[in-house]
Amino acid sequence: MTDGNGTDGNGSGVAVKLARKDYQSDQEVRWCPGCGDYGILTAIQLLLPEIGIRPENMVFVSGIGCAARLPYYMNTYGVHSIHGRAPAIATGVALARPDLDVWVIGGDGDMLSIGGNHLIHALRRNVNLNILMFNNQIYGLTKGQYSPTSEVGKVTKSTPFGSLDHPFNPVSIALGAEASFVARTHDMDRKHMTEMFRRAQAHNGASFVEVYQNCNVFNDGAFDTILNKDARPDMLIDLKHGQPVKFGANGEHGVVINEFGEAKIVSVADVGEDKLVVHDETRADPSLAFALSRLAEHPETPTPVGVFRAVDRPAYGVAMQQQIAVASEKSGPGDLAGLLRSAPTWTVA
Amino acid sequence: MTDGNGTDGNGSGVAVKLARKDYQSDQEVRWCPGCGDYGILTAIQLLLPEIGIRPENMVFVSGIGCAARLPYYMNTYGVHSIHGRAPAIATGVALARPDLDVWVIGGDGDMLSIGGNHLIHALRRNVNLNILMFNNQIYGLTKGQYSPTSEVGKVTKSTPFGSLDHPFNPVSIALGAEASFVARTHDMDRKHMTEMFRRAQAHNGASFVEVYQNCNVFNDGAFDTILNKDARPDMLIDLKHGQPVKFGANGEHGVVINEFGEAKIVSVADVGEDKLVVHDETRADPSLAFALSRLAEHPETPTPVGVFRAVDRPAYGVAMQQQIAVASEKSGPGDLAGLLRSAPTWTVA
Amino acid sequence: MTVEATPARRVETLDDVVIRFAGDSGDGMQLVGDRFTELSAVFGNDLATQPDFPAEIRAPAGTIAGVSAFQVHISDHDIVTAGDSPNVLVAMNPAALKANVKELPAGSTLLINVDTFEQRNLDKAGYAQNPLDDDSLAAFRVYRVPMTSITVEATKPLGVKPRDAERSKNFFALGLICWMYTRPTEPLIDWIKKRFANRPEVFEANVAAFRAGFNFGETAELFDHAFEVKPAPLAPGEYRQITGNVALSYGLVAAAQAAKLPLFYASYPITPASDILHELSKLKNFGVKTLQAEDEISAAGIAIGAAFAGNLAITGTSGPGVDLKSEALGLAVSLELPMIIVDVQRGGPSTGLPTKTEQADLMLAMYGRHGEAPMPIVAASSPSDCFAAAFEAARLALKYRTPVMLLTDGYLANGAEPWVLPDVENLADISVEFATEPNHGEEFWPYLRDEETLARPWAIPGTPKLMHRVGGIEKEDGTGNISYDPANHDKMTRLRAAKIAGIANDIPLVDLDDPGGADLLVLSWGGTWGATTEALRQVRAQGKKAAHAHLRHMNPFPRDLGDVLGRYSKVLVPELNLGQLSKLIRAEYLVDAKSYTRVAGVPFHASELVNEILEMMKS
Amino acid sequence: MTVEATPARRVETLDDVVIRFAGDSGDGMQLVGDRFTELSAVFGNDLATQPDFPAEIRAPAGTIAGVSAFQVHISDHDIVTAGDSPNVLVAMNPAALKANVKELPAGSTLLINVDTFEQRNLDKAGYAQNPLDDDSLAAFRVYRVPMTSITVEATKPLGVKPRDAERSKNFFALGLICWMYTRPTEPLIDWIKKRFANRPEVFEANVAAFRAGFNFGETAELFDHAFEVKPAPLAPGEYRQITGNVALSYGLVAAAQAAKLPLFYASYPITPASDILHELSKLKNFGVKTLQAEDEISAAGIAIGAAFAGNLAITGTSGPGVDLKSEALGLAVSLELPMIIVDVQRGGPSTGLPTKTEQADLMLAMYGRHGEAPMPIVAASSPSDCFAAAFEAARLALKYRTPVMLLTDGYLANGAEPWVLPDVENLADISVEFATEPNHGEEFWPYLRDEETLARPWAIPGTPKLMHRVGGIEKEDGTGNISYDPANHDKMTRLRAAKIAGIANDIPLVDLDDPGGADLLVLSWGGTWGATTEALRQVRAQGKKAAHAHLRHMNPFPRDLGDVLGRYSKVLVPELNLGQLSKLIRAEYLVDAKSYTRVAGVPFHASELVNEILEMMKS
Ligand SMILES: Cc1ncc(C[n+]2csc(CCOP(=O)(O)OP(=O)(O)O)c2C)c(N)n1
Ligand SMILES: Cc1ncc(C[n+]2csc(CCOP(=O)(O)OP(=O)(O)O)c2C)c(N)n1
Ligand code: SF4
Ligand code: SF4
Ligand SMILES: [Mg+2]
Ligand SMILES: [Mg+2]
Repeated sequence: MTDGNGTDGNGSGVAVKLARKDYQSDQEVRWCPGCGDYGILTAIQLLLPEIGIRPENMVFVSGIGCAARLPYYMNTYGVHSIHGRAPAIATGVALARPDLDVWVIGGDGDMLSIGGNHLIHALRRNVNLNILMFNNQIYGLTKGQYSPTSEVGKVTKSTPFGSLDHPFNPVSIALGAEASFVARTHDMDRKHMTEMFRRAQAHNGASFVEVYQNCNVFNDGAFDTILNKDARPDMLIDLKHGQPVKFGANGEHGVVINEFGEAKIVSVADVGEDKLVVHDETRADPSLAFALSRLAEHPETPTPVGVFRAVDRPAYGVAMQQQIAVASEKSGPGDLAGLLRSAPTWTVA
Repeated sequence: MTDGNGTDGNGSGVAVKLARKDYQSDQEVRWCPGCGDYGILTAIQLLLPEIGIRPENMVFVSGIGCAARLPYYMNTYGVHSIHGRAPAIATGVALARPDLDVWVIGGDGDMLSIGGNHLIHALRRNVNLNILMFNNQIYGLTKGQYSPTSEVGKVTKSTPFGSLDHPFNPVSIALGAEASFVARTHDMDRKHMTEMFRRAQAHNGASFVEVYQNCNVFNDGAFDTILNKDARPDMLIDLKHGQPVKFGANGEHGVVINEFGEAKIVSVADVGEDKLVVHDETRADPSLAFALSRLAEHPETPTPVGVFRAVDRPAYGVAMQQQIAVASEKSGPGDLAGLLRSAPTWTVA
Repeated sequence: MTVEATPARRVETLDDVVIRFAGDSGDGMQLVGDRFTELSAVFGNDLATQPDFPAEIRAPAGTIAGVSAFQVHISDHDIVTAGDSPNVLVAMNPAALKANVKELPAGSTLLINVDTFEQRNLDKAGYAQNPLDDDSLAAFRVYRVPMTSITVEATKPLGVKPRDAERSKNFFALGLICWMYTRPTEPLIDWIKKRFANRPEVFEANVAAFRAGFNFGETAELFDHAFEVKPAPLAPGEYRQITGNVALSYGLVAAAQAAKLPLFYASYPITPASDILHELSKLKNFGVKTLQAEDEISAAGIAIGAAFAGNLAITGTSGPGVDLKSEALGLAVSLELPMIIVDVQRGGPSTGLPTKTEQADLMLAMYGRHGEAPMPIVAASSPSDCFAAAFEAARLALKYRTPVMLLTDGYLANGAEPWVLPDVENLADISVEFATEPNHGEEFWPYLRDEETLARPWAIPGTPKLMHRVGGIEKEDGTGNISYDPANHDKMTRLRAAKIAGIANDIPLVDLDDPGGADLLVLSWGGTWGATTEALRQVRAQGKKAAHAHLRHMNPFPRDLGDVLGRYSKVLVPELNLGQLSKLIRAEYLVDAKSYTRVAGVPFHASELVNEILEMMKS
Repeated sequence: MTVEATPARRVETLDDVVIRFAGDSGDGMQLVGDRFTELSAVFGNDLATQPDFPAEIRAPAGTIAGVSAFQVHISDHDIVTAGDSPNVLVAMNPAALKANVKELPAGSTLLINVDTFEQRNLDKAGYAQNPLDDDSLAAFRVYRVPMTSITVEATKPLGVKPRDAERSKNFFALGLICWMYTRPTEPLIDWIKKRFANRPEVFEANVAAFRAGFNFGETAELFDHAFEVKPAPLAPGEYRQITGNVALSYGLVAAAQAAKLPLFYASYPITPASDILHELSKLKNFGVKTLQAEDEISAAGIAIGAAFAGNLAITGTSGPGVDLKSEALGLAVSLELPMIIVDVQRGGPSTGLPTKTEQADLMLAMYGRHGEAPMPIVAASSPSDCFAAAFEAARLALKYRTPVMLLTDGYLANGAEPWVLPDVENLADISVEFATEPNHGEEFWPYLRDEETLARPWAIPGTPKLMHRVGGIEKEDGTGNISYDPANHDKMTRLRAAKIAGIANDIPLVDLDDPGGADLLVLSWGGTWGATTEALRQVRAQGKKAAHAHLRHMNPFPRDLGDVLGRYSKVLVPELNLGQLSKLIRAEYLVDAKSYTRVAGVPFHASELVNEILEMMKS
């Protein structure tokens, strides 16, 4: 992650404040009208000038899918790669150039189906990547097959009789994969998205953000039960570090941890405020984050959004640099002629 | 999973009890002298006659690695496939033929590195497989590179300056992947192994068993701190369903769940027996199992073995059969001539 | 009552016509294209169609990228292509006009929905000025029809809101075309009724729009007469229309029945192969098992497992997926298990042009695995031929215990044509015996081969006494035990090669179409059959002599291919790649084949092949 | 004091000798083989070695599968192979004898550790009866030496326990061989000292064993005299021994320095390529970054990312890994980024023979990607040549912004030979310029090509004003924006092909070795250089005329290859596959090349090639 001063010293000496347009490419944005991806793109493009890293120091890497088209719309460096491989390619960029700010964009199929292995390994390695997974619980680009996050029994083109697969809970699998930063947000709340993306970018190491995103063509309203305006107070649990986990219009619902370490929803009136679990993103042990992640069995039950986990762990790229620095320190800069002579030599006159 | 009657009706009408030799192939077992794999093989070959499924109804599928050689030594059907793909190939076998008892054997590299994606998807789908992962925290067959379960800083052929990758906790990742059965055992205790394998086989759906295995050539003693005879009482936490989680020669150590849902080791004397968490494999919510899995950050700390989680969920193969049965019920057996005429037809005389 | 052409009206008869419906993705062009095709099929024309989807998810309405088109070729004689270029273009908006007009030959007809030609749409299409106002369309017969407004008018009585009413304008266009080409209208109205049974208002609106279009043709002074294309004298039989992907799916089902085996299809969605998965997943009552895997490698692995377990196992994908399956296919070659890999080829390399067609995976099918890993290759030549090709692939896979690569392409997959329904009662029996007994004294040797086919026994789990292990490490000839013996490896490598090469004795000779006296041979394969065949018809129509051979088996080749090639002084190989088949036959037979290639994501035009052939005859 | 040959003793001089040390995996044969090789190198012989590991993890001691061997060829003249078969076999146990004796020509020498020839070992080796008791070894000069017991005796004074003492028996064998071939002993003793510095007891035991072996030769009546192989008149220069994998690793480091770029090597372990990862991971102080990825696909992806970011990016593997990388390599072709893929070929298909050598991935390198995805291919011809081949691969990748396939094989990877150290001060400058400014007015067009090379600009992140997006979808010529335009796709496909084909103008002409008057040309490539060269020497030694051309560039071919082939009436292409290069040149040049193939996991014997060449001359 590079530090930006929020200004673009354009040679002229006069510092010019970066603006949204500095991050917008000349390519026409092409998603279906009404697609949730538009809102996410906007949130990103409005946030970046604030963060102030110059466009040339940013790289957006994606796989294939509707979500994965996003890099084309960013006036940064970008790679629209192949299906599922973005986390690997981005790892190469980030490790080759720790000075860059590297973002990974993809859908639920791209990152959890074909790309699942690269994702979990990037997370455990803690490569310095900002990974945004747009979860619309469907394959959009290929016109509507179920995805690893689709609920059981989902009727799609490839499952006319309903799907049989138990879905992944993206937050749970990320935590199981030793992720150091895990958050969830949704395309209906730009303010919240912006905050999550800001946090993800600021985190050293791999940050994983699940973004609930509406595919209004092939899976419209997948998140309505929790996201429509009236439902939200009772269905969205906004996690806040250091605060008791409460929700509801008047905070009437809360979350407690039972004797089995499970997060349970209770009425605050019944149990009393002090029994509520106080959220702590920074626990070394991911158990609390994991327990909270189970509240969203599927988006019909109250669902936590916000930062589940944010702990410090050496970023892979930094550690890699250090090893090189230490080695060069110890053995001096590499001497090729010497290297060739690292085995016994003899001379023929 | 097939039911066996434990007898081999060899045409003669006389029922012959199945014995170890019925499961031993004629191939000479070839692992390094002293390898932990020998003990695991023995445990399996001694257990199978007890379970009594006839050898011809069993299939052992493996990828590539030392562990993956095991199928050659079983007088059953077997596929020694390619690196990482065993869970996928076994899925094909199990879904094509739900009547068979299918086992998947592989190492930590085979299943968590190159094969990670197939493993987590087999687990979430709950395909009826008995998956045994021999975890020696090293690549044995390729002569000693670190693996996804190797501790940070491990010096190996490919990491002469020490590895940088934060390892996976196999039990945690399996739980994060929605596994319905997860257990851990080790190659030093045949009785315990046998019990875990028996449970795994009996489970409907995907069962995942992590087996700590000593590679005495490339990673000797990786588990000594917890497995050597004197250490075991204080370092192995034997999980027992329905019982408080206790360990130590005289049960002096115990495990409690704190207010953050984290499993913590305590002195029973200090907290009192009744504060200890009572293990329950069958919780619908995997949070308890996950919390317990975190006790084994790496095998220097007291490490739980036994069954972490065992819950009922429809096995994929069964559900698939049902869909077919229902459809045939509803639309009658497929009529090809009719199918060809599912679109308007016209006749040219 | 239904619309009837007044007997009085004058009607001009045509041999054939090529119509292209073009509009915005949202305008329902594929739908009306399909309807018109079906009407014409039932009417008895021969026909061929070619849809052209935008590659974008859904590009912004009104833009060029958002244009969706459907071309249909109807005729009173046997045809083999959807036509090089349309005689009639229906353009629902400026973008549709701009995107398609350049392919229109002078003199052809343009039906334009003038309502859409206002500034916003012209800008989106990138028209500096309105093409209706300048003479840029002078070369065409242009009909300006206010399709939207008339549709809205026609549906008002039904109380449909204008915004909804507009949606029916595609049926207006269809009605107009149906009048122009005197199509029967009842079947269409019945279809609308069925389709929108549970949405009566939509049904009524569409019918009203359709009739309005039909009547517009009838009453407007615009058209001095209509046309007709008489039924074609097709071979007798029961026909239906079918696309390549559906035909392929049915071919697999037929093969499974003929082999008396359960069908297992494992796949990961990818354009243009996904529809095979969609189609087969509907057929649960056929006992068909389908699985959407987590990726292509898994799908290939699942198929291998299902094959080992005794199913007819198939995995289908397109180029990128074949890349990923390479290692697993090498295993399948080494395990010598029956299995089919379907590659619906699309534009490459990499993501390339996902919705376009190409033939550039032939070399991948031949050589896309490390080591010596030969595999038979079968290629389909037309949409309906995908049925027979799939059946043949299954026959070879089962008989020779080998993975077989089945090549189709985006054009075949989505294109449609009439198809004489095969007699499913008399499908060839392609069933094979599972091994049931030890084959070497008391022992079972999994690699003890059949002398004739060199196929190894297929012993499936559950069979007593035949327990065995197979793997990717080199196996001892016969026993199948791991063997590192050098001589054995050389022997097994040559045995695997000989087994596949031997298939040449089990496939038909080159089907050669030579009018006699030709010294030029056109050698084609796969999806270019239609364009090549049409080109040769035109060449011969000019009294020129040229022979044609079209290949179904790409590996091994028919055993007489070398002789056949030897008989001609000139060999032309047209391909939608940079000359892959041509390389193979040059290497195999040392013939100086000339390759004509185009890699534009679209089928050949018969005309360009005609020119090429005539050129080559001159030289 | 050190052991000295008594001046008096008789010594017979030989031109060259081939010695094979064979024993159990646990017996340390590779170690003594290496030692003997180094002694001979420093002594000034020319030499070549060929280790032969068991494929098993560690097969049971005493079994055939557990036998590990090391063959070394030393001579007083320039040699190019490790020798077809040994003149001297050291057999440490019955299994070692059984596994190797069949390759021994009559009259050769056998040094047998008789202590191990008791029943248990004979059984394990599968000897019905003791070969020392029957006449099965009659054809050889057999020396029965109680190596174990003498070693134990010799080390007793040091108070070493017998079980430990036995371990030193390999040094006894080495001592004996050193006496037989009059090698200098000091360097060896110094080496033992260094190696076991912190385990004095082991050091002493090994030295004692070594001396015992040397003295045994000196004093035992067995041998009537010793031999010597004089130094070879090698080209002057500073020499070292090097294996292919190490040479390749150093070649990459050298290329990175010559290109002034950081080196990034991403790989997943696989035999026989793993040592490249091991070697490079030691070089952190060279700024070399290495990453052990979760699989080969990831490794390829990481390399692509590193290349985009401006590093010299390499991913290395063997056949199965290349299969898996196929899709990613297609992306690299489409992105037109510089990158190297190393394929250390091993026996295939599938897992095949992991520790054996083969040349069967050439077609995979050429065609193993869907669509038209051409890639340059460079092949190394000897262990030390891997250095130059790696450097050349880097030069082409950087200059033409393309992935380059670098082919070596298991034989080159593990084989060793003396190597004249290159002058690293004067390495060719292969650095390229990153783009720094807009190249189209105010805009930056990532696909605006260099007219001469057709390479596109390499603009790396961090460069102001050059922000751009690249992807696998077809790109508009110049701008690189997504384009579905048919004509553009055809153009880009041909441009990508032309760029690679154009490299032919930037590589050397065929290096043809023709003594004059030959009408037979032997065309070889890659790791068979040694055997082919030796074969031609032998053929010419018989006064016969034959020409030899060995290829380094497999795609594109040298631009004069067609002419060269045309000059010979007979072309023989020997390959360790079923004729892959021969297919390529037949297709390209329509020459009726005859292919001679062997797919046994082992290098060619010069002798078999000699026979083949002579046969072909007759015909
Ligand atoms: C190797 C490969 N396999 C399959 C595909 C086809 N494909 C493209 S995107 C996609 C999945 C899209 O779903 P998702 O990742 O959730 O993204 P979304 O479109 O929903 O945003 C698939 C299967 C491909 N392009 N490459
Ligand atoms: C595609 C592919 N990549 C790499 C290899 C090389 N390889 C074989 S086994 C293995 C890993 C072995 O480690 P593990 O899976 O832990 O098994 P173990 O030997 O430790 O039992 C590797 C990298 C291979 N055979 N195939
Ligand atoms: S298909 Fe769905 S996800 Fe894709 S662009 Fe359209 S609405 Fe968005
Ligand atoms: S290398 Fe290790 S794991 Fe493999 S067989 Fe030897 S001891 Fe066992
Ligand atoms: Mg999605
Ligand atoms: Mg391991």
